[in-house]
Amino acid sequence: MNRIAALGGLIATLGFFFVPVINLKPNRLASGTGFGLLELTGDGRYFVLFALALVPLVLAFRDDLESRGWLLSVSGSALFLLTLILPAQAGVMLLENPEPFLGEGAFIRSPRILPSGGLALGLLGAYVTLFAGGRDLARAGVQSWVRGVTAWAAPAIAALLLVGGQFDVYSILVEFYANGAALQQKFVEHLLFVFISLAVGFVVGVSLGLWASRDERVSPVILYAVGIIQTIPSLALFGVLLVPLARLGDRLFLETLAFFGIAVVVAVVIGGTYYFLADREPARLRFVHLLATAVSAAVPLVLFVGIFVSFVFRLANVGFTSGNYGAASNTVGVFFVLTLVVWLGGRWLLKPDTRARLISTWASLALLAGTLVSTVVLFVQASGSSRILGRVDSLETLTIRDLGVSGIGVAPALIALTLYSLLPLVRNTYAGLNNVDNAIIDSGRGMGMTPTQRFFQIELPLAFPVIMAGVRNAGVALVGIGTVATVIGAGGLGDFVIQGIVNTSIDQILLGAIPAIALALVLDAALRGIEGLLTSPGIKQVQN
Amino acid sequence: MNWARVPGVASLLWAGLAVALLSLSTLQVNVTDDELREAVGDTASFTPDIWLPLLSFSGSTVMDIQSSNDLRVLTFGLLEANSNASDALADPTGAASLFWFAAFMAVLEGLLAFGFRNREEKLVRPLVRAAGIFVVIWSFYGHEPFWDWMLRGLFPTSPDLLYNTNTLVSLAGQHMELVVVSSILTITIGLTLGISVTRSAFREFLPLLSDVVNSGQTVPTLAIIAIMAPIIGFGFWPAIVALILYGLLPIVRNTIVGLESVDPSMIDAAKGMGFTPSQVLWQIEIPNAASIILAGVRTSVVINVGTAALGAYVGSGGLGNPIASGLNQSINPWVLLGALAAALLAILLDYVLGRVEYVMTPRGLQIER
Amino acid sequence: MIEFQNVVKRFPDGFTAVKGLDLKVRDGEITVFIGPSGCGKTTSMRMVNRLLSISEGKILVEGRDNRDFPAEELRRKIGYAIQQIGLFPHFTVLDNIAVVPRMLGWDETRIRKRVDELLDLVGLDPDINRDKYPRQLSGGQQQRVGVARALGADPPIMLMDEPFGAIDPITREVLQEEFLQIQEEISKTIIFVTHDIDEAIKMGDRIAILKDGALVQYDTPDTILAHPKDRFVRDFVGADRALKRLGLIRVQDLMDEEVIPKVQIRDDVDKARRVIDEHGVKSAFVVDDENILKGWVDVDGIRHSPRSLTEAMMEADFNEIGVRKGNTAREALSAMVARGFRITPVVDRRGKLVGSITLRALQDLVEQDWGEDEPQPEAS
Amino acid sequence: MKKYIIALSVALAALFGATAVAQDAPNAGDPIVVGSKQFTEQIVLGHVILEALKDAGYEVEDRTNLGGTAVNRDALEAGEIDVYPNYNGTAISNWYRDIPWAQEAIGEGTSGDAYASFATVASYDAALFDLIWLRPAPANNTYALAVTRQWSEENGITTLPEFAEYVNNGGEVVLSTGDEFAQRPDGLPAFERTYGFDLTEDQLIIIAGATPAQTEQALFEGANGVNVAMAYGTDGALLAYDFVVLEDPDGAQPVFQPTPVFRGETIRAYPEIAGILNPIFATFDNPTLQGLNASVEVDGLSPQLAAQTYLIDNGFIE
Repeated sequence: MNRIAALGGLIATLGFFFVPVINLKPNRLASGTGFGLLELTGDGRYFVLFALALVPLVLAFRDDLESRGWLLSVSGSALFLLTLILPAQAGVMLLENPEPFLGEGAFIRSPRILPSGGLALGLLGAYVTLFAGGRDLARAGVQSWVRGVTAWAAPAIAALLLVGGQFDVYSILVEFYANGAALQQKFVEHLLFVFISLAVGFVVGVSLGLWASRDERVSPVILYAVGIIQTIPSLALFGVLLVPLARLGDRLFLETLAFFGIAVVVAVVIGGTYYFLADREPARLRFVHLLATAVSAAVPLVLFVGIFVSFVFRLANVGFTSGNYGAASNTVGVFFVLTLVVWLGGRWLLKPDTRARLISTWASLALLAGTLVSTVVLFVQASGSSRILGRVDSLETLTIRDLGVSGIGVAPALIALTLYSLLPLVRNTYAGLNNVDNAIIDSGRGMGMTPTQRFFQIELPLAFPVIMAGVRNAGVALVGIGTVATVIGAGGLGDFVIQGIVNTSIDQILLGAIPAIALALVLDAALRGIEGLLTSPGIKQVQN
Repeated sequence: MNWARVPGVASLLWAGLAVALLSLSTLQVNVTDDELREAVGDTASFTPDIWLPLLSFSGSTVMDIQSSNDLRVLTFGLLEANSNASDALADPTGAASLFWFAAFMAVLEGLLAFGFRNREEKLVRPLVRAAGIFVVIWSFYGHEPFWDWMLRGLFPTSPDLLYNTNTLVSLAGQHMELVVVSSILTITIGLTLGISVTRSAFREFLPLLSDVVNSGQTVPTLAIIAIMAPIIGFGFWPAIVALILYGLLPIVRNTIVGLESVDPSMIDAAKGMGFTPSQVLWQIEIPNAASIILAGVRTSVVINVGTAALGAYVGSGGLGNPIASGLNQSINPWVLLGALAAALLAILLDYVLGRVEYVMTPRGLQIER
Repeated sequence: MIEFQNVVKRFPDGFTAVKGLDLKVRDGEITVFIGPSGCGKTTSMRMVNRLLSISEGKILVEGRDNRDFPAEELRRKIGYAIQQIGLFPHFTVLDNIAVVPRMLGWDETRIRKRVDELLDLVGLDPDINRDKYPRQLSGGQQQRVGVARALGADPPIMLMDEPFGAIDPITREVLQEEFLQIQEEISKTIIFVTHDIDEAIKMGDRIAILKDGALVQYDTPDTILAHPKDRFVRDFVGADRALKRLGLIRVQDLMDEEVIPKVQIRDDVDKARRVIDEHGVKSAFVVDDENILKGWVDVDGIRHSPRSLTEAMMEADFNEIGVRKGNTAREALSAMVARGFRITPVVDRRGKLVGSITLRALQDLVEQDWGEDEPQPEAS
Repeated sequence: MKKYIIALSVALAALFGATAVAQDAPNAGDPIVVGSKQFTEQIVLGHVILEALKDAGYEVEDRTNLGGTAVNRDALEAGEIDVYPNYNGTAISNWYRDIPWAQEAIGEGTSGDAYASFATVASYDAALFDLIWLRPAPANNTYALAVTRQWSEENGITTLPEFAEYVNNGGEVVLSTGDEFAQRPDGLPAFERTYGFDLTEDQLIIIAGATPAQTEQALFEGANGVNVAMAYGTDGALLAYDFVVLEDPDGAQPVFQPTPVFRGETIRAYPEIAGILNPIFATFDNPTLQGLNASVEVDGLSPQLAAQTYLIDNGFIE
């Protein structure tokens, strides 16, 4: 007996029985009246759903694995699709003449159909059933790709129907059609600040992790520090960053530049004395000295990187969202995608050190160059926009705020997100590099590999999967935290969520939430894919 | 390198804190916040006394009838306590002052460091230290003149410093209430799920569960809270539900991982010796998985502190309130006040739980830090 | 040619692992470093390719101080195989073996040729194994690949740190045999670290016994077994070293080529009796015109049929009764014990009688060991 | 085979890039960038400005829904945007709050007096930040008390004085409000001071951090006997729920009149803009704005569409 299937059927059935499937709202704001599957008027086809919900419960008791698996997959898919389709049809009928269903004095203006709990439970039940079916098929030894197809058939069809406008009656889509353009802009924004901060975080985190794994004296310090950062609530971190950044924003660029110079000098001096004294100092003092060097060097570095990155973000944001530079930004996109496709595709399809492989490598390099060039072009164009340095007339009056750094806005978001991305990256890099078998490194040395060769040919490839796992965690987390960044005016998908709360409009909330979820899932999948392609099969076997 | 292990250092630190508090008490500061001035007069000294109700009443839940004056009353009561604290120092029999507390801790740590060096310290010292630090920091939440003074230093020109609708300590109280309630529920649910799917009877549900829980992680926190709000209604409960949903992952995952990582041969041996399944679970598996499970609990609670801050947007109160309204009305002092308090609370809880985790891990499995 | 000149290794924590090591490693020989754990054998070896720095003294490689070479360059021309094999799991077998050649910038075709011949050498079918990953191979195969990798760029010198340590006894035997054969062909200068005395005796052309970072004895296995320098060495090589030594000595070293009690198959019985008498043995070997061993004749046989030798002799195949030059004394001894002879014929491949080996000779050998032992009690 | 595909794609990309780069000469003539805050009315007003200017042949760029007050203000000062709709009340209570001399200079009642407050912020902004306030709309999007039409007709109450009288005569009142409005001195207390009534604690239902949308919903659903709700003067929901907003004749609340605020440079570069926008904003009284907001908040039109239709219906654009 397959109890998972039974569970799935149970969820769906109970959902249909006790929870309203759709909710008829007299207008966008007012909360409407819910309709259980039973209350839906019209012909008996809604009972088909009940039947379908009960099917897995029955199938669960069959014994033959394979046939059970197939039946479950089929019924699950059917349940999935019908749970979406039938209520939509019911909704259409309700909307034709809503008055009788709404209470007295209901203010009816462009009423809507809000998909409700029952529908969600139905889908959940369908998912569980599909899961159970897939598991049976797996145990019956059906190839993985066949299972993949069966599992994804229903969602694919649903997607087609969605595009075909089958579900347009659902309020979330009504909302989408109303705000599509705005959504697109916010989405790009979100994508941008997640990517940029992930990229910066990657560089910083990996190098920190590297340092930690190289010097066991600093490793506790570094790991503890990033750990602390992680515990700080996102909202709080935004708040804490607000004040210093606001102050920084007021500074003149030239002042800051001067300070930067001084800080660099100081760092150089401290570092210099470190190397000058290196042998004469006692070990512990030397360690403290080393840390001091790192910190003093970090100050100007962070300052500079912070300003630079937020300026780049501003350029990118103008370039990608303003539409005036559509062609150029599209070029960047196309080049980028092509680079990935050619490079990964080459690695994946072509045998190593064959001619084709070589060509694909060169091609991807060329494309990469193309990406960079077109990006530069885009930025040059964007920097012409009044939104970059609009007010500035002379270098003297140029403030840091003009460069995009201020307490409110995207700068704190970028910094906070970067900080949050550190823990998984540092931790995984550290773990990954530390877990490389010493014997392997030793034989590497024994064969006369230089430290660089050892790092790039042995340690990095072996630690790669672990590091990538870190990148994935960080990425998914950032997409989530990114939605909070709206409260400090960083924009992104969070805007819809917050406004949705303010207007008590659940559609608007979902309009922000669903793309965010989708983005997180896609990002995760994409990174998994890259990880899979770039990991040597020699170490993949043991992973799973 | 690890100073925490050097005997006596802790007690020295405590002594230092005591001295600091003593000198603090001599400092007279101008009170700028209006309500505060009403309460304590133009100048106040903060002789922080111990202020320890863990949870205040949840001051602001939807549709719960409550006067705005209550808050004031609470505030006054609190502030009176502060203002009297200076007398308390003059006459040691008065309200327990943090100064005496720190001094006491210094002595206690000293005793533990030298007296108990080898006995029981793994159990006693971490807890004592954690408790002590918690009391000190928590007490500072109650001392508005302190925050007033600090914010005044940072924002000399700003007319409003302290959050005007609620006291910091009651906000922190609401916050703790959210965290505690949700954490208790989360832990119960998470452990039950985690344990049951690792029993042979329900093992087939394990992949399903981990699949669901993992994908749950991709839903943005803010989104969960926001979606819950219109469904459940604004206030305390949507936040709680969101907190539970979001805090579940680390606990379930770590419970599963922890239990799975217990050496099967050990379980086998136990069965061989005639343990009943429940004995195997409670005497073999749980103790050996304890450290991992507790790590999960710790993570989950800390996440909850962060998520609870977002509760402000659905009217569940907490330290997110000053941040949110500060951002709305662009009053930076409020933002900073809430942010610092929230961050402090998170770090504090993380530390305390860390010690608890360390203590509750069976001696044999403890890794020296 | 590797030469240790008063080499000292001091570790940061003050522990001195090697205290003034002095020895020459001969070209084309396997020199075994052996000793109880912590005796500094591995340390000494790892200083040769400067995986460890030398505190005092110097190590000459090919006549030059090994610190004159850049460390990497030095290591690239010294093969290196270790107990934990240390194959790169993310490289294919080919890539693993090709590591050093690639670093030396060989062109791919040459590398592939080299890899294939190496795989053949270590007894792995190139076409099957070239593109496998280490984790797809058995322990023995992995170790073979390890050796092949060490030989990758055909280095004149090889360092092997218990290369067969982690493998089950039977496979180890096989690998040892194979490696000895390989060494026959390639005759590298090899430093071979082990803690197993039998392996040392089997593999080593010379054995260096170390104790507490100092060289106790450095000599051929035979001499070490014959003349252990002191109680430590004696205990270390074990009580049965006499037998071990018999296993080490070849028949050719003991056999007597002049005095052979033999009779032509055409001679008469009296000749046989006379031969037996004058050699003071119980039996004589019977050979034909090409001096091929046909069998033997003894006094009883003569007494039974005093007429013709052919009737008196015992015919036998030379393989049954004779031993070869190449056999060990140990085998000769067991042959005698098996047939109750005091003397055993030594024959060559075609059965030609080339000499004889007597129980007395073995006795003398053993006695002489003891004899030389008694006088020196706890020396050094 | 594969290598051909690759080569092809490379060529394609290169071609594409070339064309794109060729087309995109650096932007001819900076567009007028329109920002706005993140709530419905602001976004709608932003789109009104956008549509109007676009129709008048300007190159415009949409940055509505940019961020909170501070974000827009920073963006405007930094020249990142050229214009956004602002409220005089906001400027006084948020922007000049941090400037001590301004607190001295701006007299007590100013914020409640439409003209005085406008004059103050307009002159200060022009002088200090070179920001030009156009003519304000008559609408006033301030804190207000809303009641159901039914209730107001039964008790004949349409203004706050009447409401005060009703309260003082011991009328049945349950006010649903957010804590901020209830406790800010310029919130509910200001009403009570000005019109001389006092709501006891059990006449209040305080929802922490509640927005008007929420309190209005509470009133609409009549939960806990709520019959008065905190509201903003121009909320769309007021129309949707058919509520009556009690008038505030004595200006107890700061006046929040929506007004386009431009960067000086922009308005000097295109002075005729004022002539285009002033008449439009002149038509925005509370009901009109309520209608506009409602069409977005209640009917779910896109702000852009709402603005466009309004302008077309009133013949400002074709």
